[in-house]
Amino acid sequence: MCMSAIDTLGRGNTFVRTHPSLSLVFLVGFALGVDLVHGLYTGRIPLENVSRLFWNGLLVGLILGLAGIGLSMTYSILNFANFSHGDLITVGAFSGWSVTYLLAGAGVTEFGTRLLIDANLNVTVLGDPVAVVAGLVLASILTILIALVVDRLVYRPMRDSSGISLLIASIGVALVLRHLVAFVYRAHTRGVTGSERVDILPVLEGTGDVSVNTATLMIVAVALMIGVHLLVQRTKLGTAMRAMADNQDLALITGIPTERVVTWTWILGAGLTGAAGFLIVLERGTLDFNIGWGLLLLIFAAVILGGIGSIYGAIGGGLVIGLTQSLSTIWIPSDFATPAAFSLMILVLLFRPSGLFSGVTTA
Amino acid sequence: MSSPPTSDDDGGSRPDSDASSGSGSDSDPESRSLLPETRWQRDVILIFAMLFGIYALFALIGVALDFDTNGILNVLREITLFAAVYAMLVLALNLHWGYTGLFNIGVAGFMAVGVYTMAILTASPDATAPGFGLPLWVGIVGGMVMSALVGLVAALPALRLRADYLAIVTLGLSEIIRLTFQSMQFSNALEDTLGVATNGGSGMNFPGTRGVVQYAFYRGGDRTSEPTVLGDALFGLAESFDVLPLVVLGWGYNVVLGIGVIAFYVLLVRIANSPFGRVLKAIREDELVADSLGKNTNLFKIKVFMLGCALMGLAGILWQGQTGYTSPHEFRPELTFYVFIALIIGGAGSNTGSVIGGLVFGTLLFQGPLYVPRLLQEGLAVAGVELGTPPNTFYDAVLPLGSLDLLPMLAYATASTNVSYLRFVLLGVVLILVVQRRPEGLLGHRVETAAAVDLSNRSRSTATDGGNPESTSPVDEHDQESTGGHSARTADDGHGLSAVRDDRDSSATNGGHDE
Amino acid sequence: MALLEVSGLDAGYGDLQILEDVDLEVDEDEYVAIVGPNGAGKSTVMKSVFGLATYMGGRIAFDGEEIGELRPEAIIHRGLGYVPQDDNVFPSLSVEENLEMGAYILPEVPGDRLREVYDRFPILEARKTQTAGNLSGGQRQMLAMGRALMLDPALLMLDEPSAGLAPDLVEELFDRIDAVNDAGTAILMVEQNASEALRRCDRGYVLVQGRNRYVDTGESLLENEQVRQDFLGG
Amino acid sequence: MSEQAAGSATETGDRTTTGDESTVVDSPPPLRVTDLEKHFGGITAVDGVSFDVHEGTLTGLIGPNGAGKSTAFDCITGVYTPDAGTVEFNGEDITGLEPFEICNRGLVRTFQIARELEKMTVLENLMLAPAGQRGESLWQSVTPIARRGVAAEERELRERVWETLEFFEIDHLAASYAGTLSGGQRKLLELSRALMTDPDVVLLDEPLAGVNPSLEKKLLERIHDLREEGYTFLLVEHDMDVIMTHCERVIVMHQGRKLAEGTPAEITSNERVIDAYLGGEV
Repeated sequence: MCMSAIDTLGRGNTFVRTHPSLSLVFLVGFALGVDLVHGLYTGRIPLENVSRLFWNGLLVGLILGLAGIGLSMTYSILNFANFSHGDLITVGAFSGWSVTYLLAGAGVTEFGTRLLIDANLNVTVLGDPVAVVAGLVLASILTILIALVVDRLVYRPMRDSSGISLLIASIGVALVLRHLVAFVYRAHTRGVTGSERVDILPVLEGTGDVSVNTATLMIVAVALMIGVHLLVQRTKLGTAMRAMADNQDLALITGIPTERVVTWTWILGAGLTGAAGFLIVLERGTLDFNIGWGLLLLIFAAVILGGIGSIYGAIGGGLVIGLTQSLSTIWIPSDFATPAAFSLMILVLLFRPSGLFSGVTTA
Repeated sequence: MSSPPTSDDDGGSRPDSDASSGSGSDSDPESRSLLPETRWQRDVILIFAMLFGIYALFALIGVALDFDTNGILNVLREITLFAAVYAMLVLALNLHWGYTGLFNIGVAGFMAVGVYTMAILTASPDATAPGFGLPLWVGIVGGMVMSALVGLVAALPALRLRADYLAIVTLGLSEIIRLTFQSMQFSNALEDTLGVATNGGSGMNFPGTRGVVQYAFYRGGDRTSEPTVLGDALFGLAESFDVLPLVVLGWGYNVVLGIGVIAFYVLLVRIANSPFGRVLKAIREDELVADSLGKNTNLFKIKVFMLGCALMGLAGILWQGQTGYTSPHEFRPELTFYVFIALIIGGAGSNTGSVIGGLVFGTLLFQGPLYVPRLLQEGLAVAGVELGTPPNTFYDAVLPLGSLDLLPMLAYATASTNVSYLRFVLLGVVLILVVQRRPEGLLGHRVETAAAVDLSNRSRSTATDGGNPESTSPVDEHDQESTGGHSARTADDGHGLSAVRDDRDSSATNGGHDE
Repeated sequence: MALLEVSGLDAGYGDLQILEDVDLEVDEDEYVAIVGPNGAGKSTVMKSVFGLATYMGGRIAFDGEEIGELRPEAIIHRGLGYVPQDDNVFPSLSVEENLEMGAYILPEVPGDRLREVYDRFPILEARKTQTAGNLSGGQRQMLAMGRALMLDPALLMLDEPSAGLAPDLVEELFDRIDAVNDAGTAILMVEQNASEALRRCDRGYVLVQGRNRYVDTGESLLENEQVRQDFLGG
Repeated sequence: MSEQAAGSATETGDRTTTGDESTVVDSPPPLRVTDLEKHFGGITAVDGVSFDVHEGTLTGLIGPNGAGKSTAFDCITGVYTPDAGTVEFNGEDITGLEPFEICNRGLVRTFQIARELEKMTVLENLMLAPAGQRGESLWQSVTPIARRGVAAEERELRERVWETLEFFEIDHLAASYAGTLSGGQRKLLELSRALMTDPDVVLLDEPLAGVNPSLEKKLLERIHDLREEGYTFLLVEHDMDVIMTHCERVIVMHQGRKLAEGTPAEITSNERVIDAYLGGEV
């Protein structure tokens, strides 16, 4: 089985080298770039539009990247595509914002409506910094707890199963998580941070409207990414994770306690995912129980683009997907922004399955 | 060793009675004449037994809920619809995943292509979302062809992708398809170029396959006009039982669906029991081996992908054709997962298992939970307890738990939308448990030999030519099988349907199974 | 009492039995080689010790304690190092990180051990920041050995260390193994390069078709005409 | 080729290669490998290997682990495309063809680690192999009238399959899943399945690994029987005994190159070979 996978990959690679389609893809990208520059130069494409789209794409990309790190880690260390990853985002978003609402609206509205994020509070970072920070932290912690429970109940008994069995089980987990959230919080879409974004940062005026919420998202996302980078590159645990992604069997006979590393993988991955869920709401302002599921395929796209197993790949892939989705609307109808991102993912899987940035593949 | 449920293929020498190769049974063929002859016959009996068991259960539910005849018939009509649609979809997916090992999770997308193509071809040119106004059969064929063509596009990556990557590619493709049909911009573009439209997220109306039934029952296919002879007879008969014409019409459509299921089943059993199906299984087991034995595996995979997608398109057409309205929301990826759950429950690799999986899923798991709230209400009412209006929020339902008052939570849990959430939780749990505990599903453990004839039944004349003492081979074979069968049985105790176990007991060809 | 005692070992993979009634002992500081024709089951002996093959019977004891049920990290902790034949480095980790992983169970990376390993294999220190995937075959073998030495094991098991190496590298590698042994680590080596291994070891086992055929000092095995026959066939 | 597959039930029995005696001396050998090279990254697995396999012979390919035998096999059978060199089969250049194309020309292989089709019965495994079966066409398998022809062909194949199973004495396992067979039985299954493709040349990759002595004897007897019938075998094997006692010609590979070629006697007395095996410098 493994042999044939390697064979297929091997043949796939030779195919890439000889096949002209890949060059065509790059050619198209190049042509679009030239067209963009030309459009900007002649004024056919307004600079303002492009910078707004770029900014948007960057934000979405950061979120996708942040959420993608966790998916990439579990994909390479536990060897399966986790289809419940999107719903971990949902869990993070709901649990975190419950906490924020409990703190932010204390004494203003009823406990129950705050717990279920139904109170109409215009939470902003400047207005309720403590509540936001506490929500962010709790979003991570609660998501970690859920992920560990799921691992204990579902994935650990199946450690020796094939990646496909685990994938199918994760579809079941996705259904359970999402609809439990729906059961508790109901299905309606709620405005969470209010419609107005008042806190425009004065420093950044003129470069487009940057709300404090947006700025927070960027700062936290980048900080978390740097944190993960340090953890994975500089600590023994991080090294062990990379070692396991490289070669599970060798890790075992080298004396790395693999089960413990798996637990830490969930903790790290789910923590980031929960935080990403919280931050997405900060940026979007709205929340419903499909929020994570709707992002799942885009996150897969990001992870695949970057090369499964590489956290930098996930970040880079997230940015590419975010920007593709956003900037593609310069040329194609906005309805096709997401299909364009998916198409890019499919093309990468076809012609460069190890990812654009050639991360470590694990099969 | 299920053989096609038609008798023409293996002439008179049908040797399919599995037991025949075992000792004893040959000596006394008369004694078995009352029992089902072959595995496929037993399978058909099994399917119908389950169907009627489920009918009985739902009829009881209807009685418990004080439904009248029309109400009960309508409940049964509805569950039949879901059972049939899922059975067809699962059979098609079984061809991809169960037989060939192609991990396609884009089922919903391929269905959408079929349905929308059919809708565009057949919708009236004057409708809100205008179509070409072509005849029904053109729409059906066109829809299947288009699904197959999109399947071809998806098959090309299937040639060399790892299973998990293929899953993501097909899911991505299915989402691209759904988002395209959801796009108003796409609809407008269609209208500008071809003069047809899909109406984006609002969906579109089209004549639908239910028209077939209306034509059979009413002159000119119009419900306001005179019934046909058939319609007249059936409506008359129904009236004597106080059954409404509308219900008769609904059951008429179920007949169409039933024919669909039978056609799918026959087709797929024939594929399964053929050299073609043998190559598919070999590809699933080890593609390099199939390749090294001279099979052009890529060609087989392309054919299978196209055929399976065409069938998914057809199943979609028959499903949405029941209402004559379709919208992109019907084709969310969840739909694909439902089909997968049904397939895994039934047992990937078994066509009979696929039908049973579709049946169990569509009725018990998908429709069944929706009756729970009303049953609960009825039950509590009998006990003299009033459930009351459900609390508005989960919080309001939890609070009374502190004072040990379970009723508000019950009421909340059984409020209609909440029941549907809990149903999905249940589906998820079932999926996880099946994958963990019984990955082969109900029937996936069976040995279903891929051959057009019974392989164990070699003709005696050539056996002597072979220079082997005639008697040794069958005896050896029997010994081997009985031990194999025994170990499989012990490993399996306590699982599955008793009918399945009976089946295995009498089956001589069991070489053990895979856990 | 021997450091490693294997007695009556039956093992294989799945239902395929490879080893039959294999006995083996390694004393402290001893240098033992297992040689034999391809497919004789040499590597399976080592894999059985770490539970990587299917155990079918017999006893494996290290330092007087049965280790059959222990998890690999516990076995390693008791002083048994293992260098598998292929894929024995983490390709995306740097050389130093690879070595650090060898001491994962210790709270701190033992600096003195790292120093010792670098002294023993200077090439590793020279390349310590490079990723292991870029090393040559010989360097990988040294890295894998270095990693196994990070816990200062009482016994180091090497599975075909010379496989695929150029002849001049083989010589160098064997010299280093000698040095490790001289420093007080017992060696158990599976080797296809029988003449080199038997020339250097204290004692050799010849394994043919999953059974012990001969046990003797390396020198006498090397001179045994029967052994040559076994390798080249009757 | 394809029509033959459906052919007579006694195919394996009376099959002889055409013109075994009358072959013109300079006609190409069934299998000719010339300057074959295969690299993986920086590693050269096969480094310019050339050899011929002559008609009706049992030729052994030996060498220490890592000598490149299996890679050479994979290059010949189309699993890998060689980086340089050619493979000719019956005079035709088959370099770089897909495995199925090579098989359909009459060159079939077995695998070192038996790759039985686990969840298919032994019967199915064998029924799969014959080339060009009518029923491999989708429409013939499903349309009523054409299906009769398919069934008829299946009945004929079934006889051939049973005979093959009897020949290898695994007919008692016919209805078992291949995955439940023991290691040795899997080897027999692989060989019998390969023969069902009706090949001219059979490449056996370590057919005796993990096979117990009595089964090994049986397998070798079968191979000899088949060779008598005109099949040509190329055999990768590490059991020197087997190679030396059973092969007419032996090719020795070492570190990706051909080290020696000759009769078993020549090979046993070749110092370079002895050194290669015992690990000395070559």
